[in-house]
Amino acid sequence: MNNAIYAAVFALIMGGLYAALYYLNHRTPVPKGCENLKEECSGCSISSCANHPSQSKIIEGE
Amino acid sequence: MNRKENFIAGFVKENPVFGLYLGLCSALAISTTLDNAIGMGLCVTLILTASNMIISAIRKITPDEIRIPVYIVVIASLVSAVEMLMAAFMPQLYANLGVFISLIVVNCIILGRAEAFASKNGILDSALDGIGMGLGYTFSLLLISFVREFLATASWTITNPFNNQVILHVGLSFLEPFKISMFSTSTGAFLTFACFAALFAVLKNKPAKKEKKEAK
Amino acid sequence: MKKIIHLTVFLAVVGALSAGVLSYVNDLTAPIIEAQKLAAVKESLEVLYPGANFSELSTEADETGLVSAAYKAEGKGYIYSVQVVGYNSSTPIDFMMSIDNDGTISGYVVLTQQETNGIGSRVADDEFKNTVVGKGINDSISTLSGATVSSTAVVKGINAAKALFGAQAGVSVDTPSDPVVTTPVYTLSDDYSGNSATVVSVDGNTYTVTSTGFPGNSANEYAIVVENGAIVSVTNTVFGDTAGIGNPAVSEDALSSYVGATLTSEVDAVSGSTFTSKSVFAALQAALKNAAGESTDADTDTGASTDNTTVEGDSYTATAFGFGGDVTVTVVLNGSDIVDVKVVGDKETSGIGTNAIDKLPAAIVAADSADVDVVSGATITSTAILEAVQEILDQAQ
Amino acid sequence: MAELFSMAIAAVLINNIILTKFFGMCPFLGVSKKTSSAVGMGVAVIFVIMGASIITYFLYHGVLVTLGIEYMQLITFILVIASFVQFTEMFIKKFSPALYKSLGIYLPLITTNCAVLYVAKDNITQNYGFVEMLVNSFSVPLGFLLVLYIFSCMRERLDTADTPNAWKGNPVALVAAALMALAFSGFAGLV
Repeated sequence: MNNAIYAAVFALIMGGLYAALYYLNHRTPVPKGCENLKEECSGCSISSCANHPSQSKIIEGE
Repeated sequence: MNRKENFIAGFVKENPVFGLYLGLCSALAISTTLDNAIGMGLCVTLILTASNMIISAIRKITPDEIRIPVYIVVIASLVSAVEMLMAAFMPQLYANLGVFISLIVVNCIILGRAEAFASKNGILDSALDGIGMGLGYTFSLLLISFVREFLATASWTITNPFNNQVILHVGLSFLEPFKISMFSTSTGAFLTFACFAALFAVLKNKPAKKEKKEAK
Repeated sequence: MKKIIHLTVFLAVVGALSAGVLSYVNDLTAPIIEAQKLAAVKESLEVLYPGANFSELSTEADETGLVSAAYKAEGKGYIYSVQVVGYNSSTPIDFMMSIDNDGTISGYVVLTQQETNGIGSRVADDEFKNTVVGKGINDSISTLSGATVSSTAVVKGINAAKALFGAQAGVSVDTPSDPVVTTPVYTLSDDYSGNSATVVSVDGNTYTVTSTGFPGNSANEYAIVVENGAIVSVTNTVFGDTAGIGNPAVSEDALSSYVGATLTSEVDAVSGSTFTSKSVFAALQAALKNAAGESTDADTDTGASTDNTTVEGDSYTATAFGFGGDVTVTVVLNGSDIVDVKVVGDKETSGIGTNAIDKLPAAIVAADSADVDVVSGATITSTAILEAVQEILDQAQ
Repeated sequence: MAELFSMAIAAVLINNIILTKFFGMCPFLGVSKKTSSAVGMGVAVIFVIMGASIITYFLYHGVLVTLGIEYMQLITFILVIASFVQFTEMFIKKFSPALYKSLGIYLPLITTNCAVLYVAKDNITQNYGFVEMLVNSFSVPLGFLLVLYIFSCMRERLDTADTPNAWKGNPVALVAAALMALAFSGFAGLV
């Protein structure tokens, strides 16, 4: 049953890495001149995209 | 919003495929036959319902900042599990749908519903939303494949995915010489889809429209 | 900082939980999936080891990538499914072979192949199978002369399976050198009647000779200079064989290697272009014989030196009704081998039926049967010709 | 060499990822309204597919196979793709604002672009060697860029065309896509 333990540990690392990167990325400020990029995105209906209007409030909630 | 309205919205008004253009990859690729459409549709419904329920259940403990990553992990595990179960119990369907099963992970509908609905509503509502949206998706797949399978083969066939027995076969043999095999290719998929999209656009804006333009 | 740890740990835990669930589902479904995979190939496996218990093995140790699946037959041996690309690059040759636990190749079955009919397709015939089955894993397997490309590919596949067997059964296997190509020895005194060599003209000691290479292709023409019963020079003046395949056999290098050859000399064929090489030999032979004052075999047989095609064998004639009238077909048979087909049908529509008269004979010779595609647009004449040929073949048997 | 070349041609023209396999339909319809955004998206996709494919290739053969946990393939791949996108976005935000300005907006969308996951999986299922994997991971998104670009050019023209109301926008664009798929099917005998 080592198998399951390997899998769990591996997923633990991958998941942790992703969460850390995701958070760090969203804390990194957007460079100058790019603040309005999101408004420029005429976009599609994919609401999970970070450019979608419904996503704008996530990080400010700190 | 009452539950019934919510449930029905998935079919026409908020139809994920024709109205919102979500989940198109699989909708176009596997809508060649009714069998594939049913299999894929039910698969998506199952995963959507389950993911909606899980995400709704953990919505209070999920840190807001990493909502999306959590959803992705949950959905990916659900899809992997369903993939393995399908390979074991419905091998023929699994072989037909192939890589599209794994690609349900990135199906915009599932992540979209998790984000837009399940993260804000209770488990029961989320489950109903999942079933409604899933059936709406299935319904769209069925529409496309109904047209495509008939135009390409002049018949409709439905088989039982568990044992490969043909349940229903409707063939109009006198139309056999006139079948258009192009409709089983990607051109046919785009064309059929375009017609339905136009038709749904008409239905959606019905009250606002004076002049009705039936899509062919 | 605390925040980031909290977030990271949360997602890590979600990931680990998912992994746990997946591993459980995997344990549950893996045996079923395995059984299903086996059921799909069981029929083919049963052919090699009837009634054995099979399990699938990994092909990870196969470095060549040719072995697509490996199975163990409990207590009996191993089965390997191999795909190699032979002459036909779009459809690989798909075969299965079994190696007993003691290291003897006990079975060889070709499942699918689309190699050239009668040439590369021989790798699926018993002739080749018999040279494979019964060999130990350290014995080398010879390729088929005349079907070098296809059989070399198959032998490579067999060697890959042998190497994998070595790894899986824990037996040491000699790394086989590349397939042994048994180059057949040709001498200029051999019988090349199939190539229909004809001396077209003689100018001093320069002989212009035509001979066909690959069956169905048009004839090659050579200018050959003979002095004192030996070849002084050979040049290819007209090339009618398959471009890209036959060419090496008539390259300057290849042709210059025949300088000095006499009627008893051994000559080397260019591998991969055996058919064209043989047409060279036939031409050389004809020129040498002519120089020695003999006429070629063929000439004495038909007694018509003006006749462009000279053949050895029995000639049959049959008629069938075409589009405009009778079509007369003359077939020359050498055993069951169709050596030559001639069609006379002057009542057929020019440009339509005549199309079939022009094209079909070569196709029939190449296929060695009347089972060839009709010439589209000239179906009636084609059918008539094929009917006549079939009648002759039936008679001759 | 010739084999790799014909493999690339096949991936770009014959088995085009959008027109024959339908992967990446969301950005195909969503980001094709302007030529500039189509090119930006296409380039971002090439970059992400290359990067993610290389990482997943090594993780699969190095870790998953070694540990015997191939069933973790899907979850690993999606996490790698998502992490890679996050990392890239963070990196170019910090070090190359200019690049961020042109590509940044397309990166988040790529996480849910099935083309990326498909290529990563395809490299494994086709049993590609390292070089073949690189060629495949470059030529597939190149085909994506090509078709996205052509399609965006068509859509810019379609915008000014007089289309019946019901067909305005996506429906007529899909008809254009159908014709494009038909045209591309002519490449079928090329390799």
